[in-house]
Amino acid sequence: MADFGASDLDAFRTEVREWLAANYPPELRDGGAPTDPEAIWGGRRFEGSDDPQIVWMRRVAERGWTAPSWPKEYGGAGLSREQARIIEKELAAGGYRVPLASFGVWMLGPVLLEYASEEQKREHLPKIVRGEIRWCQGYSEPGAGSDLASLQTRCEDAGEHWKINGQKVWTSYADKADWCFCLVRTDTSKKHEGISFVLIDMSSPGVETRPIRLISGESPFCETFFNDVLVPKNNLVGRVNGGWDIAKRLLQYERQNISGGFGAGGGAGGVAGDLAQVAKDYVGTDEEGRLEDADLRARITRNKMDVHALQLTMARIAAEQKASNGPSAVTSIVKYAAASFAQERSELMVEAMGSQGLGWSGEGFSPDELRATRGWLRSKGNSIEGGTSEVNLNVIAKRVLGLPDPK
Amino acid sequence: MADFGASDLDAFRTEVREWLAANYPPELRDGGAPTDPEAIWGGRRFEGSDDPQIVWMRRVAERGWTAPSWPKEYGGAGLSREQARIIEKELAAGGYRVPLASFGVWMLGPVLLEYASEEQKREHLPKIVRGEIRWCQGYSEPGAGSDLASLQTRCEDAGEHWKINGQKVWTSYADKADWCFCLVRTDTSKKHEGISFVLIDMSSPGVETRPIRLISGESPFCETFFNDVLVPKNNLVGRVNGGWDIAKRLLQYERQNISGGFGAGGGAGGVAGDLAQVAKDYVGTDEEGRLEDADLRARITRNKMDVHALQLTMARIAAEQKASNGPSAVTSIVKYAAASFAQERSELMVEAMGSQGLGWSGEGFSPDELRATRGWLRSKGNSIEGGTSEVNLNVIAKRVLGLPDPK
Amino acid sequence: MAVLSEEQSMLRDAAKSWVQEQSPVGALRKLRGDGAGLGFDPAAWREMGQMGWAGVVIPEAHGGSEFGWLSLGLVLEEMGRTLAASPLLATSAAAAALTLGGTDDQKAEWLPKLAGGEVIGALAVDEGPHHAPGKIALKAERSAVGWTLTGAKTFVLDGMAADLLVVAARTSGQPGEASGITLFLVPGDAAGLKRQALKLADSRGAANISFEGVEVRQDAALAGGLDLLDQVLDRARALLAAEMLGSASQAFETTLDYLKTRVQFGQVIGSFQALQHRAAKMYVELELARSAVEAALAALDAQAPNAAELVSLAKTRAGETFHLVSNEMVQMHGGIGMTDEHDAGLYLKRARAAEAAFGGQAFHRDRYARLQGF
Amino acid sequence: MAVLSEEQSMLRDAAKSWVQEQSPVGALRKLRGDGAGLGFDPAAWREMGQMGWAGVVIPEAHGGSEFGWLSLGLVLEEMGRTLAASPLLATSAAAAALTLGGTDDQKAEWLPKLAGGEVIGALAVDEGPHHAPGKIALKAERSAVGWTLTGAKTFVLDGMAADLLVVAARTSGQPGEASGITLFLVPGDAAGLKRQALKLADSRGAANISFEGVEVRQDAALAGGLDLLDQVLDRARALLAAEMLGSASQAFETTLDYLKTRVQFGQVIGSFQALQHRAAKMYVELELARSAVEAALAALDAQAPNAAELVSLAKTRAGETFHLVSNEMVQMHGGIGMTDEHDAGLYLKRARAAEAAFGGQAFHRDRYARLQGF
Repeated sequence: MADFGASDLDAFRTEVREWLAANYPPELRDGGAPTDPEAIWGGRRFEGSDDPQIVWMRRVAERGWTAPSWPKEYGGAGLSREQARIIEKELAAGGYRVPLASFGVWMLGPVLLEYASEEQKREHLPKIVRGEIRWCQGYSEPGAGSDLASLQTRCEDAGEHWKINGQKVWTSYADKADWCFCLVRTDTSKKHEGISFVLIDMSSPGVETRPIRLISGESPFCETFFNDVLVPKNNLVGRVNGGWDIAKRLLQYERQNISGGFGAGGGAGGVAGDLAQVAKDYVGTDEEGRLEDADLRARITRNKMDVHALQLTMARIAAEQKASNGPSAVTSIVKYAAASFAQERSELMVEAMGSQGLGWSGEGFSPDELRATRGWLRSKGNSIEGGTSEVNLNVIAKRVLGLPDPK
Repeated sequence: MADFGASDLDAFRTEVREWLAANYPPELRDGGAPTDPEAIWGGRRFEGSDDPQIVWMRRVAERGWTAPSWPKEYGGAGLSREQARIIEKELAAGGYRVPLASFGVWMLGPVLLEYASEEQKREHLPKIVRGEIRWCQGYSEPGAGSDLASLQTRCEDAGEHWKINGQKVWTSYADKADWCFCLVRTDTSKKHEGISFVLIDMSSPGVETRPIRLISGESPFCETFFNDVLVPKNNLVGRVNGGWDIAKRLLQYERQNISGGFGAGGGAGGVAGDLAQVAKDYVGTDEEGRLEDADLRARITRNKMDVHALQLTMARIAAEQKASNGPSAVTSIVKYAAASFAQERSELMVEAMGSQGLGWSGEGFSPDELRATRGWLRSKGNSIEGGTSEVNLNVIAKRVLGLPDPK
Repeated sequence: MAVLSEEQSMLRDAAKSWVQEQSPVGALRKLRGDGAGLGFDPAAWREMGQMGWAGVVIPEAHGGSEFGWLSLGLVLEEMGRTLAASPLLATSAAAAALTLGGTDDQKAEWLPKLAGGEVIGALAVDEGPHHAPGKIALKAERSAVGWTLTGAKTFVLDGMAADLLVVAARTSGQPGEASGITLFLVPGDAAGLKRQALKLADSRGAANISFEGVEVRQDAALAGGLDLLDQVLDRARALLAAEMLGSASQAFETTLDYLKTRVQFGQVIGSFQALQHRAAKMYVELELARSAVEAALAALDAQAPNAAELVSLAKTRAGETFHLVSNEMVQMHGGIGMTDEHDAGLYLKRARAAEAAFGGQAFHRDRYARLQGF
Repeated sequence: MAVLSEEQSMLRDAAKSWVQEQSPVGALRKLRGDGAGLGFDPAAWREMGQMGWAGVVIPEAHGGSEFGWLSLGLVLEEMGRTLAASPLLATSAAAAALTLGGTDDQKAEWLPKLAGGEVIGALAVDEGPHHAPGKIALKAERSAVGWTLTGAKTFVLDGMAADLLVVAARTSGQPGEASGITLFLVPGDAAGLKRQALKLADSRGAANISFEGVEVRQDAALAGGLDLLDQVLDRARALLAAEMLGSASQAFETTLDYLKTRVQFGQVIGSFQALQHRAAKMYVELELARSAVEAALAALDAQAPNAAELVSLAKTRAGETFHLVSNEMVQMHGGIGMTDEHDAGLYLKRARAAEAAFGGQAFHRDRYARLQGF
């Protein structure tokens, strides 16, 4: 990577800004024509599509800017972290749609870069950058939630192939994904040391997905079944029984990704909007302009302050990491705090709306009200998915605070 | 015990009321002459005293009413539970001073009745009833707090006597007590099965007490040291190494006793007074008569509701126990809830008083204010003494809810 | 659990076995799928009527059993366990309005039908998203035959099914004033009365109802203003608190069972101390809530002077407890608790809807304080 | 921990080692025993003056180092760790009043002496048990030479030691009105000024001060009313929040050490999951508090428009965190934590006193909401 100075970065910023302005499809401007909301995830389904969102993704990908810091030989742009951040900021500042949302870019790519063979990198990374293949994550199983390493999906040697049998659960968008990065058991006599990391084409015979309906009515997750699924031998990443290290590293990327989304006090399921303003609209104010319900006002204020303190903490972590070029221990608190504040915010949102925040569908409720109800329900998953809050607290206690296990 | 009907109980109530009125020393009426506040605990120090409080204790004790339900042969009055409760209620309703406060009556006596030899009962029980001997409790040790059974005070066979060496801590009023009921280790090879229950005369050579100064400035507890203290063989209650059962039974009586004191939302250290009124006096009210600080008002209201719900729970437990003639599982929550509500009440009391609730001594603070500060500090012990809140929660989880220990 | 009379124990046991057999949680799922709009199964309601549940708080003279509010609370607690749907609460609250504020003629006309379950009653009080009995604006104006009602009511529990609506209206003064409120008996089929069914997250039946110049006779008015309304509401609140206590108890027990069976890291998760302490704290809350609920119901039976205070205490504690337990139910079940297939979501949704109905925790904390002059 | 400049790191390290060596917790115990009334050790204060701490927020032109509020916060955080007693906070707040509202003459007269620690300053604001800058009643009336001050101030931190008092007084209007407030510089030896030392639970120095017709010159007034007062108070609040953060951090670390060494039931108690989770939650609170405190101090240095909001956030979170941690410190230590011999009680007492000073959590939550128009 080139070593850029401040003035070089300014020049780069100008270049990015101009390129984005020149290449953004006019159909997408100012809210633009409705396009398939799934399109930003890319994948085989969109091959040959002229959906302007897909056009936009291809243009950005062509420059490698969907994964700007990945090496050029794998389709990235080979840029520095500062440059990558400039692209991110310019995209947000200019109000451009996200070119590509991708578990491949966020989670799989980084571990492939670290653990995969040269052949595997050349095969998979460019397709990720170009949004040609949409990936899903085959981790959790019905009996293996917080205790991920107790997973039971079997992977047996079948000569030319691996043969895979078992069931995954909580596979995000498995019904829409093209490939799956999957943890499987290659040795039943050991726990952590019997796990391998394999890549599975979801169009293989024997793969079946079944969407799970959540309490919020949505189905972003699936159950995924593998029945005698044959996978080419070279789709195993790293060494046989060496998958747990890759799994853990990938989880780090996942957590960063989940935590990153919480900055605005939202989190999956949270609805946008100023909680204080919603409360004023639904509850009313006194002659001094304060919320009429003083009890609710105090609790909303607490939540606003919680979220504010968390935002300051995330800014502090970024500054510390930049200064030290290393991870900050404080990162460990983000997921836990973000989940609990986002959940409380959602609770307060429906409480403020009163009976209007309890609708499910049909007349009598505005779209925002229905979104608030469902968002509140969806937010209950924030403290479960990607590591439960209980596991987060265990990790803080043991790894950060150094408290011992019981003898 | 006689089986009394309702009309008999009415007659008994009249009898009690008349006797109390006739026998209450006139000096004690209407606040009366100041007497030694220690006097209600009785003991050797007050032998021959003509303090009216001691006169009052002796008169009540003579009828066995200091331990009304104990058998007559041991100095009690042999009355039924209903009758005993009538005496209690009439004493409170008439505004009479407590005749006798006594760990002997509350804790030791009941276990002696169950576990002691006839000789031991005849020796100790009547002196307890008459307030002649003040007892203290030798349980906790510096290394044995919540884990009481890990106690190390050695008790060795020395022929005619037991020889005792070790240290107790948190011995309430050990510096004022005449005798001590004490847990000692008679077998070092076992944990629970190596503990015995012995009675020690505090005037024995080798006994030393040292008051512990608390954060509230008071010293109600002592460290107690035993150096080669010789105790007659027949001062061991029950069988050698059989003390743990007695210890646990006594703790039940202690917890009942501690919980009983929390009904009014007080608890050791809590100060009297209506929290809401104190807050109004120190914070002020708005035009509708509500506390000006809405945030504090909501929190005080929560605490008042907590205390109210606990009072209702205690009334329910009493009704259930009366109806079923057996213990109620709900009793398990009382100590935990009472401690946490009492502590919160003390916190709110000093918060309401603002800087006036932070005085330690001297000018600028009223006696009530200073009491609030020290009461707040003292209340921190509520969730530690007589079984920590953590242990309470463990007990609820395991014994009431049936949750298992880890494998 | 309060000490019960023999007839109360029998009623409770009968309710328990009927509910468990005839109206398990699956019954609510079925109703939800049907989307019939009533929010309950009319056949089940007929059975409840036959068992005399609708008459538990109605005087014997008018066809009820007069067992009282604590007794009815026992039934609702059992129904709460399985989230059993019925207009029993709403009907009993309407009956209370008649019993407390009706003339002999009004009582004779309506109470026997309510007691048998032939007539379904409901309370129409609120007009906005929050419970606010003081803010009633719906107008009642004198007319040739009696009164004309104009305005709209929101979130009327069992408002779609109701044959008889008890409507709080303003005969004078401005919203926010304590005087000028009167309760009216309005038949469900009155001209100018329009209902809009609400599809709520918890699948309970409710409606928004508009009154476009609804004419009622002179004798449709009940005697008593905001005070009567408050007494009627307190009965609805206490019943709802009892139902919530039942729901929360079941949610807790289901969770406790899961803690005892789910294995992670080679251990039953109920052996982890952090979860044990959280379970123990839920138990503490449940027992405190039970004491408050039973005391409130008993105080209504005794017409105790502090009944209002106890009702606000009961509704608050039942609300806090159900809030806590329903959240923990999802969290302690982990992923499975997030699925629609599991019951956790049903309890969670019911919790918030029941919290909001007839005043949430914040409303009742404030009311409790006001009643104590604080 | 904020990213520090080299000079800030040096200042922090110097403060840390001086405090640990020269002013451990034992120093406060000694002061408490002495009961000298000042609440700090004059010799220690002289050393702090020599190290330049009193000048950290004073402009270079007036003898200070002008390192700024974040820098001074680092020093106070270190002092908070051992509950080190000094009038540094009060003196720096008085200096802020001069810097922000003083004329060149006033600055030239006082700032160099404050910077060197020769003059101790203090803020005299509140007049009742609760922090209420809006409610100032102490009267300032025009006189022949300047102004006459009449009234009383309560709970003036370091009020016994102060050589220079910054007194908030009312020149017009009624208590509760925002206009009509002026800050006055009053020498500690002014005639008619009477001090009463307060013996506080946390052993910090404080006084009630009465002004019985105290005469000050025309040029004793600072420029700026309630706004100036608020800016000065925000500096005191942010410094106190930094000190509280240090105290809470030390209380937590001491408790964590105990969890790692105390054995019960054959286990180190820190291996019990319920305690582990509570410890982890304290860590979360501490880190959130740190972010808020550092952001508030940095905002004061940058004169950011949202500084007031950040200060209220910082004071609230530092207060909540110290409240929680000081309670847990006692509870997790069990019996030993209840003894005067152990430090837990000292942190507990300091926590509540610091929470109340310059506005508690409830005050600052309300202020934060008001600043956002809520």
